[in-house]
Amino acid sequence: MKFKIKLFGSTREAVGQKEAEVTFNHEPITVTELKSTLYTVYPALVSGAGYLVVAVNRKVADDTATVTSTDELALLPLVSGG
Amino acid sequence: MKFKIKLFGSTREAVGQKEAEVTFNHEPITVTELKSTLYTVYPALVSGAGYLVVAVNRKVADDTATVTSTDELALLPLVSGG
Amino acid sequence: MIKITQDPIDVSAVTDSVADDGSGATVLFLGTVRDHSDETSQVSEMYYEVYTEMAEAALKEIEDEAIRRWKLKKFVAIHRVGTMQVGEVSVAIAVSAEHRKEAFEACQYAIDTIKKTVPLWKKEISGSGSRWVKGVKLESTK
Amino acid sequence: MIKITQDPIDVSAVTDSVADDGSGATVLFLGTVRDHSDETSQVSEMYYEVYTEMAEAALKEIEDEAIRRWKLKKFVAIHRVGTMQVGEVSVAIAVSAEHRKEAFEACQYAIDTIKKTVPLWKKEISGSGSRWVKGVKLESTK
Repeated sequence: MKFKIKLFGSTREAVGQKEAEVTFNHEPITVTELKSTLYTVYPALVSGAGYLVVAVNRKVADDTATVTSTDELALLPLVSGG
Repeated sequence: MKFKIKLFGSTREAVGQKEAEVTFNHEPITVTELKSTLYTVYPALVSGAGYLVVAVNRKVADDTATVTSTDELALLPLVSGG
Repeated sequence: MIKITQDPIDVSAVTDSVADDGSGATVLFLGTVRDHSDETSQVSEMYYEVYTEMAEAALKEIEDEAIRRWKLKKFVAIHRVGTMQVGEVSVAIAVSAEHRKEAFEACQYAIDTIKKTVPLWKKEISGSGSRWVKGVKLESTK
Repeated sequence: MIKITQDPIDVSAVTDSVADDGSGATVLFLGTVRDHSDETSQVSEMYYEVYTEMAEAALKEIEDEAIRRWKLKKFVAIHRVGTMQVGEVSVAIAVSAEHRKEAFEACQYAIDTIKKTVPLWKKEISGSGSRWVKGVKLESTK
């Protein structure tokens, strides 16, 4: 299954794409699995790994949350609105 | 000497004048003396005596402050600006 | 800038007047005439009276203190007097500062202090009569 | 009312939109682009990026919580995205309430929470280059 992950800000710039894509041969997967695969496929993400947050269906998700390929996924760097 | 005292708000309404006037045969006088003479000459002020403040030259004055007939004097009821 | 005026307050002009390229935060406070109060269910208008010369001096002290204490970029406070209808602005305070914390604190300080140290009196007018609003004892600006 | 927009924010319209006959206090916060930052002495413009759908949901939660907690009469928050020049308004929040304490607290809550829970990113552009502003880890709105 293909998982598409939206990218924003410095993370989008580091990867050079608005969306990342990773493949798993099973689902659901945990957020932790999703993140480590992302870091393998996109080494540019590794430097920011400590502060990246995964959003699932527009909500911040814990590392233990599970996701499927139909969920809306996003990888969010440190926010600075206002 | 004549002392003129500006009146405002409920105090102005109670007295029915924008300015009170009291006479002393000496000066300076204390704020305490000024107030008690005002209450004698204008009995309408007595009911609010507990919360009236005297301003001398546009500053709040203590009861022990002394004033002369050339000072700008005002008797100020509870304020409610904003 | 501080002002006591009989005229309606131009809120946009107040906000615009504190714009500053070095400021990241602007806070505006507006006091408006409510259609009711704790004592009166249906207020129709409000009459404000002022001891102008003393009020201007007190407002100036609030301005100076706010600018000094919170290192404001700009400060504007305008209090209107006379008769105002429900919804009209009686007081407008705008401040700009580098960061939001200072802007909020300074603006709140200004309105809190205006209510204690500026000689202003308001009278509530309703269908059933009028009454001077119970206020607080005037405090020294010192 | 909450909104994410590419267009310049009409500050007068924001302020006017929270007017309410039952309100005695209106507080408006404006975040504006500064000509400098802690890291950059001369900022020329700022670029804001947003995860629109999630940002709208987070703003809506802030609105609901502010109205509920401080019994606000009205609440408006608009965040602009895209490229803005120094002095331009990036965010405007206006609230009206019966009394000033609630209005100040609710407005400050809204901007403090926007900075933590709304997915927005800003990039500072200066003569010497550009950099993403160091922010904070996104928090859940729950």
